[in-house]
Parts: sequence; structure tokens; C-alpha cells
Amino acid sequence: MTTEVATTRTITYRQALNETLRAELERDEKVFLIGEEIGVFEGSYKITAGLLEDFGPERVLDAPIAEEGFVGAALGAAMLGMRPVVEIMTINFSLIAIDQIVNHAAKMRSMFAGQVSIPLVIRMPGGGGQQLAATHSQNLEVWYAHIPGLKVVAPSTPADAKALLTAAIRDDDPVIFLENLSLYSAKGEVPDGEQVAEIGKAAVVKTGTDLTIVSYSRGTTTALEVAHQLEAEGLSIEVVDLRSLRPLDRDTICASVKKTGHAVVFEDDWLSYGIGAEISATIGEGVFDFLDAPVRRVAAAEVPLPYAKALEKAALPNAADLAKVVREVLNISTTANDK
Amino acid sequence: MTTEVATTRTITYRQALNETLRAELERDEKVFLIGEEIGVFEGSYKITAGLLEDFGPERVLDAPIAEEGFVGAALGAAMLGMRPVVEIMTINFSLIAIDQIVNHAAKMRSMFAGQVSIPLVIRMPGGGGQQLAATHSQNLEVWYAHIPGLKVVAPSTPADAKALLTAAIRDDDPVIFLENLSLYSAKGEVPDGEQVAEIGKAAVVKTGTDLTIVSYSRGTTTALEVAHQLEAEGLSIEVVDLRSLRPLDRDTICASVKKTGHAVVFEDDWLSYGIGAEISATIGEGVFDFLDAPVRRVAAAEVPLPYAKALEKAALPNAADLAKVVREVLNISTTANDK
Amino acid sequence: MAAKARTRPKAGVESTGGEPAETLRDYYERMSLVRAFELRSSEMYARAKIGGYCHLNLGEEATVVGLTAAIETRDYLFTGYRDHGYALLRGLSPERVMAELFGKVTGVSGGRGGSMHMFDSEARLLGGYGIVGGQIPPATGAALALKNQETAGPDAAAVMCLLGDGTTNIGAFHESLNLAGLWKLPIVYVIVNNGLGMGTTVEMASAEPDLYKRAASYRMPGVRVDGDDVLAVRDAARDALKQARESRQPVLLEVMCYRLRGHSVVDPARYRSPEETTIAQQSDPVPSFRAELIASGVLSEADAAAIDEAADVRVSEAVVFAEESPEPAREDLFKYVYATPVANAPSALPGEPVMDAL
Amino acid sequence: MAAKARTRPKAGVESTGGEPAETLRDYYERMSLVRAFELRSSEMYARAKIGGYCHLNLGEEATVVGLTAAIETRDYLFTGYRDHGYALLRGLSPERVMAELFGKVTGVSGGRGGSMHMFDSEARLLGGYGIVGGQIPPATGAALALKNQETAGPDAAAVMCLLGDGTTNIGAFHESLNLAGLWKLPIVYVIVNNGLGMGTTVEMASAEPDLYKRAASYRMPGVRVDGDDVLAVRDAARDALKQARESRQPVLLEVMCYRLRGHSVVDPARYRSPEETTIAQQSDPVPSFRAELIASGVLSEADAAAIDEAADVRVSEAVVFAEESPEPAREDLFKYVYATPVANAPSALPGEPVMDAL
Ligand SMILES: Cc1ncc(C[n+]2csc(CCOP(=O)(O)OP(=O)(O)O)c2C)c(N)n1
Ligand SMILES: Cc1ncc(C[n+]2csc(CCOP(=O)(O)OP(=O)(O)O)c2C)c(N)n1
Ligand SMILES: [Mg+2]
Ligand SMILES: [Mg+2]
Repeated sequence: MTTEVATTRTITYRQALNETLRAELERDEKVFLIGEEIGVFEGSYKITAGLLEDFGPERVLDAPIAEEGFVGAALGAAMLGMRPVVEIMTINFSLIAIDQIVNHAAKMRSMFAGQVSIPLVIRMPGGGGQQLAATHSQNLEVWYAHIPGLKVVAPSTPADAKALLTAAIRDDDPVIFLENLSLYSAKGEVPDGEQVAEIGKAAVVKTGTDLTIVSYSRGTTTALEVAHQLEAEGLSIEVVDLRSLRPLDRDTICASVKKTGHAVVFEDDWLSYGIGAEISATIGEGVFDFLDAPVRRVAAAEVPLPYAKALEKAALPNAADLAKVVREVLNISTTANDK
Repeated sequence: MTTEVATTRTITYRQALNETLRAELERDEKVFLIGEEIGVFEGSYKITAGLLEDFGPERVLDAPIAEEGFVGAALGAAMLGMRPVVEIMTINFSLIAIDQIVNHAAKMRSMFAGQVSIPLVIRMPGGGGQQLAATHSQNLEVWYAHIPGLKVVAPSTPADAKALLTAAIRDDDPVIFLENLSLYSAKGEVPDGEQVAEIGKAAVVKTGTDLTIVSYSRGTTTALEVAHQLEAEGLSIEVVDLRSLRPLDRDTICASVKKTGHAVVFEDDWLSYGIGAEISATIGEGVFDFLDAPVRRVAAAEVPLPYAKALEKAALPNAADLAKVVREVLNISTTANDK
Repeated sequence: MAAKARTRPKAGVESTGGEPAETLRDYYERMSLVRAFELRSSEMYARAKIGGYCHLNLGEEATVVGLTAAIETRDYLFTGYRDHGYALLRGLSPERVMAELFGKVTGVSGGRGGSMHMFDSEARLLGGYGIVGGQIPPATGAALALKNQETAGPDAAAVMCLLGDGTTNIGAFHESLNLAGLWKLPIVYVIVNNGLGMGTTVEMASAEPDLYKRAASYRMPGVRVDGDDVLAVRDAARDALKQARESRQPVLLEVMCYRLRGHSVVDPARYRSPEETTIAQQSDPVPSFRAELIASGVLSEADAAAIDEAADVRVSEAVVFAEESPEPAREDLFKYVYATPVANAPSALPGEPVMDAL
Repeated sequence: MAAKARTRPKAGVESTGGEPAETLRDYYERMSLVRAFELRSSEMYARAKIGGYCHLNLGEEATVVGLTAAIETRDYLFTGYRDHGYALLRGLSPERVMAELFGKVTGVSGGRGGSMHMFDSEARLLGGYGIVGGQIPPATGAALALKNQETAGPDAAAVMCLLGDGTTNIGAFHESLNLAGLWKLPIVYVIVNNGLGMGTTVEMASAEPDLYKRAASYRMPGVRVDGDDVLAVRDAARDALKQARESRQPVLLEVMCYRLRGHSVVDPARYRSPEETTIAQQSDPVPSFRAELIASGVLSEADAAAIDEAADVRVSEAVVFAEESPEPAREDLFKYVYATPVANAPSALPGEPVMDAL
């Protein structure tokens, strides 16, 4: 990460995104924003507030409801050297554009032997917990994380949102930039000035010696909360924030587990074939001999998410679930050691 | 599986599918087929050969190139009690229909509290190795396997193709029925008469004591080949054929590994966040104490698949790769035991 | 918006001429019910009784009444997420609709769908869909099933599929209308053109803003009607349905109306100019139909007030019912995932192990 | 097919009148080259020198020549998978095109794309796409970039986006044309209507089979032209491009032609009746243009034979080149995945461990 001498401000994740988009629009005239309701409406979640007014409709382009069309159009503009930053209102709607993202944006450079680059960013929030029901509450990031040719990042803090979005916009490859509905109003310290993260690197956001929690995006917030809470019980928990889902920083994950001997993955998505599966497999493969207990996954119940508050709550993983499993993993291992 | 006294015939996977479609069209007038080029053209891969002629255009309906439209239309017909069997020409094109499959077909029953059932089958082949290049060679089954509300099956033999397709058509839920380009001409013994597989169950297709290979679809063919070949070297390999990717039969997988202590997953898809990740995580979680070595995954190189034969070959996993890894896993464990 | 105002025929008193007073009264009762229900929904949302997204039919009442008056019991209705009024007038009780908004087990979708996902298989209201355009292919497929199950004729069933103006720009619209035109399906696609998709005007979204003209791409009749004129809407919809059921000629019907408030209850609609807001308010069909019926002697002031009062009472009862209804049981979380039971179906709650120890 | 034959104006000798003999000769040379190349491709496929899917321009040569004659060097061309002829006439050498078919590193896409994915950034041929309709949104976006990068005028660049008749039924067509019409983009969409999408006729696939009429949904001019008449195609395309570059008025141009053989080289086209095959053969533009030029004295029999012979030689050279070129190196497998290097990029071959031991 390129860092200047850091004066910081505490701002929301939303504001960090907004300021970064503004800074990049100012810096490079090839950058433009495109998406539904990002201009006149100022963004469904107000990420682009004020930008149409200041940069005009050529730089902040409202698109009709045509996700496949405008995502593909952004891709085409990128082929001609523009640097489009697309907002898809939520990840759920990206399914309509996914042919352009996966069959086209991800593959063109390889298929055409490097003759074209695709400097395209696709921003979109995922996440449940807002009573938006089954079709509007998904976390499908594992789908994108699976695809060669894409880079997929999922910042968990305002500071990372800034530094990773800057990096994504300056990157010459298609970057899927995953936000989360329940992070937009989260606050954090953000260094002033230009911040450019290195894509492809995870971060140890809290050190510890007993167990590693691996998470990303909103999940990292919960992981940190649980880690600090368990400290009161005398447990020393390390938290790895993935930040990049593709490429995946296996070394950082495994180095942590090598030290702690225990791991739990925490994610908002459905359990089977989720992000946690790859993390668990990676740990099993990478540091098998150092593992003192099975890697456990805390993830969402495998149902289309219901609207009703109580059911929604039951289906989504929370801090209590994570804390319980952390204790279980450590107990199991204690028992095992006792044998 | 419901089995009658079994006289069998050796037929291709293609023919097993064709005969099953014919039998179900005959049995239940609510069954109809819909897809591109399935009638006049007799199917891109000739799976539906002869059916238009015998059942007419109401039962075998050629659709325009509009995957989202006709898959969604099949879903709507299913809502009114029809039993559509959709052919999507290849899994690559399902990306255009995926909103209807994942946001709609998979969720409706839950979202509408059981007031509607979706007896819909979506057949489609995946697979590389035919020099069809990056956009026409994908194995995206892990995406579908991740989605609650879907059932996802991937038969590896003509007999399973028959019994699972029959089960899928008679099932009242949306079933993703995954075929594979390189299996269509594979031959196998198929019992005559009605065969209905139980969805959600894996099968131990070869028993062994030293190591378990877990695979599905085309991969199972290779797994069996390697298992038999290694027998000559005195290795006793068990092969688990998943058959169903959702639900996943964790018990069968883990029971096998509990016995053998070693596991390798073999799949045609890209490694990271693939099917193998879930299998490896499942084994780690389920039978950690019985594992003598890390679970290894043999999967495709993470690149958009190139057209050029040599590159394509280099990127796709084959029997030699699998055999090599099986030996590595067993050696490692031997070494470990020696310590 | 200006263009729309120009092209829209003005609803006038004369249009009610010849219609039985009872029918007119009935329609006003329906409009009043929808209005009362939506105002109360907005209030209940503000009180956090309702969550998620909540889109109202305020300003579209004449359209809702006209369209639902035109469809027969045997017909199937598919709609988008702006669906409360359609649910009510398709015959679902205000209690069950409000309970759905409250996320209660007594709701039309068992509390699992919420505002955007009203469904009743008996009433042949087949959803409530939140993905823009998501309802169009299934509605088309329902019409395909009808075509195969029934013969055309005055007694045949048809499908009505509602969609917004903004929704005409999505691929599913094009693919579906082509299938319907090609296969001659008994379906009427109704564009409820309220001038806006969130903050985007029709002119900002559609290269051809006369949306009914898009029917031509599918050799389908395209018709536009004033959505503030309940009788005109009903008659146009009936005529379209007749073509669908008798001749299997799909039709694209565009109904011109206004959205009285923001896109959803949380949207203050700041992007709208004061003039536009004034136009929308002036064309509000509820007070104008009310005034019309009073002017033409169908209702007295007292009658009208009594109707409004009754609607309010009805909605209050619905709120009480919703409030008192139980939430869905947590142990039923996995209840509706599959219709055909299946081995190894996932049933773990967050934090539970994925499998029992072997 | 019958309907199409009726509506198509017949190409006649008079249409070549007034055109310089040199131009006509040049066009014939181009047609002859495409014909020779495609026949050889088919042969090389049969000999297993070419793999995968392979779609030919046989029967479409007048369309290929006319369209590529109309676009300027500064314009961008996007096409579907039936792209050999366009690659050749966009100026890519037969050697590099044939090498691509052979999967050699000297191919236009380094052997990674194959038949469906011809690309040359310098020649501004931006692919070659195998997903039906996949090229339409990117082509539209290229036009968006041009609009922002240049001012309209006779020297401005434009985009030409080719698609098949069957492709007009997919959502991406609708979404893209709406964007182009709405944003006034410098793009010409060309429907190469060869009457069939695989085995499906236009009438079986499109509710409105007069495909150019679909332009109306986007307030865009829609034009139909005889695809067997090279000059008519060229002139219609030039005119459309002029509107695109000077007025930023996107245009939908439909070019009526025939597919001489099956959908791809492996398709025997059994679904085609003998009459249809006869029609297709009779309208084959290569012999008819040849005959026309001989009849009008532009070419002698000997000239024409020499041209055909030269084309054949040219293609033979290409085959030799392709044959002798090396395959891409296995160690370059991961070479083009990312433009900006990234930490932890996967580079394991099948069977290699996912990471080094820690
Ligand atoms: C595929 C998809 N894209 C975007 C959205 C977000 N969204 C919800 S409603 C809406 C506007 C729809 O406008 P219109 O069709 O005119 O219907 P109205 O809301 O006016 O009734 C948008 C963009 C969505 N739900 N689905
Ligand atoms: C999305 C998608 N669906 C289906 C296919 C399979 N497919 C390849 S070409 C083709 C027919 C296209 O016909 P048309 O647009 O008329 O082009 P032509 O082949 O006649 O040039 C089909 C269905 C595909 N490649 N992509
Ligand atoms: Mg609207
Ligand atoms: Mg065609």
C-alpha cells in the first residue's frame, strides 16, 4: 500500500466510496460512472450523491433498467480505453448482466491473446438482514470469485473501501468490487490523500495465538467483535480479513493457522460451496500438520431468505453463532489434547 | 432406486437420455420439451432425435434464441402444472437465463410459502476438451450447486442418466440436470424398464481401502480408469461418484474417507471455489480424526480455456494428473507413518 | 412528463355515462380501499411495523381498479413489486395482505415474501416479483400452458402480466413478447406507465417513449389508454383480454398514470420538480372520480364520506389482525424449500455442524 | 425462406453500371478470396487441422465484401462467430487467419480464440464472439466511447456491429439498441439475415420476421437491402455509417442473403428441403457476380479464372504458413489472464499443489 503521512478522518464506508469516486473522476478523465439511478437519483444507496451535479451526465451516466446492456456497454467502452466504473444496484441484479461479466469481460484478454485490456470496475452491494426477502438478499460473491480473468475484492472498512476502490479503478483488468448493504453506514478512520491497496493480499486485522477467524466484508466486522469479546474470556483470537477473494491470499491464511492451529470461517453466504469451503480446503491442504481441530464454517442457513424478521434472523449467521463455534473448536481441541 | 428384474442393454449416454425423454413424454402428457434446435434440428447434440416427429410441436417445442425468455416460460408453465424439460444448448448459455433459474425458479416455492411447486427440469451439458475455446467450455455446476431451492444432479453413466433423468422429471422441484459433452457417446449397461434414482445420494462405484477418489460426471470415468490402473500397482482405491451435487451426500463421502484415510477430489472445473473445495471442507469437517494426509484436489488450471489443442490439454486435468496426485497423497502418508 | 400529459386523453364526466350507478359506486369503493390501504401501509412502515422495500399504488388507483375489474376469476395475474392494490382487488382480504406486510404467518405468502411478493394460488394471483422484468417470462409461460390446456374461446382463461414503464427496457420484455407473438399466446401485457422508474423519466430511459408502439416488433396490437379513467382502463383491458382468449392474439396495453409519491415509501422524490408534483396531484384519480360521481349524482357527499370511512375501518381491522397474528415459527425455516422431499437436504442453522459425527 | 425471396429485390447487371471496372474487379477478387478461404477451411476441418466449431461465410460473400467495403479504417467492427471473411477483408492476412483456425501462435488471436474469435486491435476488428448476441452490448459501448472521445462529423469514427437474424430475438439486442437510440450513438447494427439460425427459419423465430422493422422500437431508421448485391450492400452500409458518424443516428440495417451450407461445417442441414437448397444455390453471389462482370465486359473468362486461381494460391500459402507455425507454448498458458500483475494469481497446473509448503 502506498501511504502518505497519514492524517485521518472518521467517515462512513459510503462516504469513503463517494470521495474516492470523486477523486478518481477528477484525476483521470477516462474514468466515468454508469449505472441505474446513480445521477438524478444520486444512487439507490446514495454512494454517488453530488457527482452528477459536479461532473455532468457524460461522466455520471444514468442507464435504463438494462443490466446486460449497460454492463456490456461499459465493457465496450473499456475496450476503447475508457475506465468505466459500473454500479449494479445490488448483486442480485448482476445475474442479468452475468453473461457480459463472465463470458465476456473475464475472458476477452485471454481469448484475444492480450490484444485488449478491460479496465472495468463493477461495484455492487450484497447482503441480507434488511428484510428484502429472497431475491434481494443474496451474497453471490463466490460465483465471481470462481472465475479466472476477474479480480474480486470485498473491503470490510472505510479505509479499505477507499484504497481498494482506487486500486480497482487504476487496474487494467475487470475488478468486481463487492460492497455490503449493512456496511454503508459503518464508520472508520480513513487516511487522507491517495491510498492504493495492493489487490490480492489479505490482512491480519487482529493478531492472536489460539484460533484464526477468516472472514471478509461485513463478516470481518463481526469477527473482530467476537474476537475482542472472547479476549475477556482469555482467548487470543487472530482475525484474517481476506479483502481479495480472487486472487486468494492463501499464504496469509495458512501462516495464521499454522500459528494458531485452529480456524473458523465466518461468512454471510449459504454454507455449501461458499467462500468458506475454499478457505477450509486451503487450510486443510496448506497446513494440515499444524491443525489441531477441524476447520469449522459459520454461514447462512441454506434457504431462500424469508422476509419475516424472525426467520431472517434465524437464517443469518451472527456474532453469537460465531462465538459458540469458536468455543466449540477450542474445546474440541482441548479434549483432543487431553487424550 | 426402484429396480425391476434387470435385463440390460449397452447403449450410449445420448441414447439413454433420448429413450428416457421418450418414455416420460409417453407416460405423462404434462411433460413437454422446450429448447433451441431440439425439434427440426433434432438437438445440437442429437439428444432429442426423432421426438418432434413422434410427439409433435406442442410436446417438443423449438424456441428462438432467447434463453431467459424460454427458460422463464418453462418455469411459468410449470407453475400451471405442466412438467417442462428444458434443454439449454450448453451450460455456458445458461448465464443468460440464470436470473430466471436462480432468482425465480429456485426461490418461488419458499417465497410464496409452498403455494406453488416448480416441476421443472433444466438439462444442459458442460465440459471442455473439444477446442471450443473460453466461452464454450465451462463447467459452472458449482454455481448451481450453491443455490438452495435447486436440486442439482450430474450422472456419470448411461444408467444413471436414465434413472436420474426419470427422477428429475417426476420431481416437483426445479432440477438442474448436468450432462457433459464428452460423455454423450460413452457407452454403458442400462437396465430396461422403469428406473428411478433417489436424488441426493452418492454412490460408491468402486470399493477400495487405501484412498478415496471423489468425483462426478465425466470425472468419475477418469477416476475409475485411474483406480483400476493403480490396482496393478497394488493400490486399493475407492471411488465415490457424487451423482447429486445438491443436496450433497456428505455421509457417503465421509464414510468412505473414514475407511481409507486418504482423499483426492477430481473435477473438470477450475480449482478455486470449485466443487472440490466443498468436498475437501466436508471431509475435513466430517472425518478430521481419520485423515492421514491432506485432501488434495485435481482440477483445471485457472485460465479461460484456450482454443489451441496443446494449451487446452495443459489446462484440463487428466488421468495422469490424478494418478500422480493419488501417489503423492499415499506417499506422503507412508512417510508420515514411517516417522 | 409533459409529453405524457399532452398525449393523454382527459378523463371526463361523460365517460361514466351509461354505466350502472352500482358499478360506479363499487369502483369508487375499491379505489377508496386501495387508497386507504396504501396510506396506512406508509404509516405502518414509518412505525417500523413493515420492513424491507415497500412500493405503493398511490395515484394508480383507477388503473388498479380498471384492470382488476377487467380480468375474470379464471384468468391469471402476474405483477411486479407494486402489488398491494392488485392483491386486494383480486379478492385477497386486507387482513392477509396487511399481515404479509407485517411478516406474519397469516400473510398471503406466509410472511415470507413481504410487500413485493403477494401470491395467492386460489385467487390466481401468481406473484408479486421484485426483480425488474422477472415476472414477464413466467407469465408468458403460464399463457403457453393455457394454450396447451384449453381451446380458445370466450370461456378460455388468459393471463394478464403487469409491468412498469422502466421495465420495457430490459431484455426479458423483448424475449417474452417475441415468444407470445410467435406462439400466439393468450396474454395481455400491461405497461403501467406512471412516468417514472425510480427517478428516471420514460424519456430518459426509452428511445421510443411511446411505449405501446413497441408492440409492433412482435406484430402485436399496441394500445394506449388514460390510466386515470377507470372505465377506459377496464374497457381497454377487457378488449385486450378478449383478443387473447378468443383469438390468442397477445396485446400490449399501455396505461398512462402518475405515481403520487416517491418510488418506495422511503423515497422523498426530490428529483421531481414542484410542477411535476403538482401535475401528479392534480391528476389524482381518487378525488377526481369521487367528485365526478358526486357531480353526476351517483353519490352524495355523505355517501362518499361513508365509503371512505368504511375503507378506513376495513384497513384498521386489517392492521389489528396483522398485529395480532403470530410470526412464522423458526422451526419452519426449511419448510418450503422443496416440494418433493430429498435425501440429505441441508437443515443446519448457522453455527451448527454440517453433519453429525460418523 | 419463400417470404424472403419475395421481398428481396433481384440483383441485376444494371446495378454495376457506373461503377469503375477496377472497383468491380477488386470486389470480385475479394469475394473469390473469401470463397476460396472458406472452402479450404471446410476441407482443413475435415482433415482435423481445425477443431471446435467452425462457421463459414459461404453464400454470404457479397454481404461480406459490401459491408467491409463500406467501413473506413478508423471504424470499429464487431462480429459474431461467422467471422472469417470479415477478418480477411478487414485486412488481416489469410496466413494469420488460417493460423488462428489451426490454433497456432501466429494466429490473429494467438491461437487462443479459434474460428469464432478473430481479433485484431490494429485493424480495429474487435472480435469475433461466440455467445449469441454477446457482441452487441460491447459494440454499443465502443460507440459510447467514440461519442465521448470525438465530435460528430464526416471524419468521425463509427462502429459496425454484425449479428444474425436469429440473434435479434435475444435480450441483449433489445437492451443495446435502446441504449444506442437513447444516447444517440454512432453505430450501425447489421443483421446478416441468411434466413436461418441453425435449423430455425426467421419465421419460426421472430414474431415480426421483417427484422428491420424492429428499429422502430428505438426510433431508429430500419433499412433492408439485398445481400447478394455487393454494391447495394456497400451503399446502404455507407449511408448508414454516414448517419452514425455525422448525426449520431444509429441505424439498423438488414442484409438479406443465404447460407449456402449447414450452420457449421459439421452440419449436413438435413432440415432443409431440396427446394430451399436450390434457391440458396441459385442465389449464390459468387458465380452470379462473376457472370455479371463477364457479361458486362469487366472481366474476361480468363481474368475471372486467374482471379479464382490467385485466390486459391493465396489460401494455399496461408495453409502452409499455418501448418508450419508453432503452437502456443505451454509455459505461456497463464500469460494473458491479467494485464495488471496481481499478487497470488493462480498458476497451478492440474495436479499441482495449490500452494507451496509453508
Ligand atoms: C433487474 C433489476 N434491476 C434494478 C432493480 C431496482 N429497481 C426496482 S424498481 C425499479 C424501477 C422500475 O420502474 P418501473 O418499471 O417504471 O416501475 P414502477 O416502479 O414505476 O412501478 C428499479 C430500477 C430491480 N429490482 N431489478
Ligand atoms: C446465447 C447463445 N445461445 C445459443 C447459442 C448456440 N448458437 C450458436 S449460433 C446459433 C444460431 C444463430 O443464428 P443467427 O443469429 O441467424 O446467425 P447465423 O448462424 O445464421 O450466422 C445458435 C443458436 C449460442 N452460441 N449462444
Ligand atoms: Mg414506472
Ligand atoms: Mg442466420
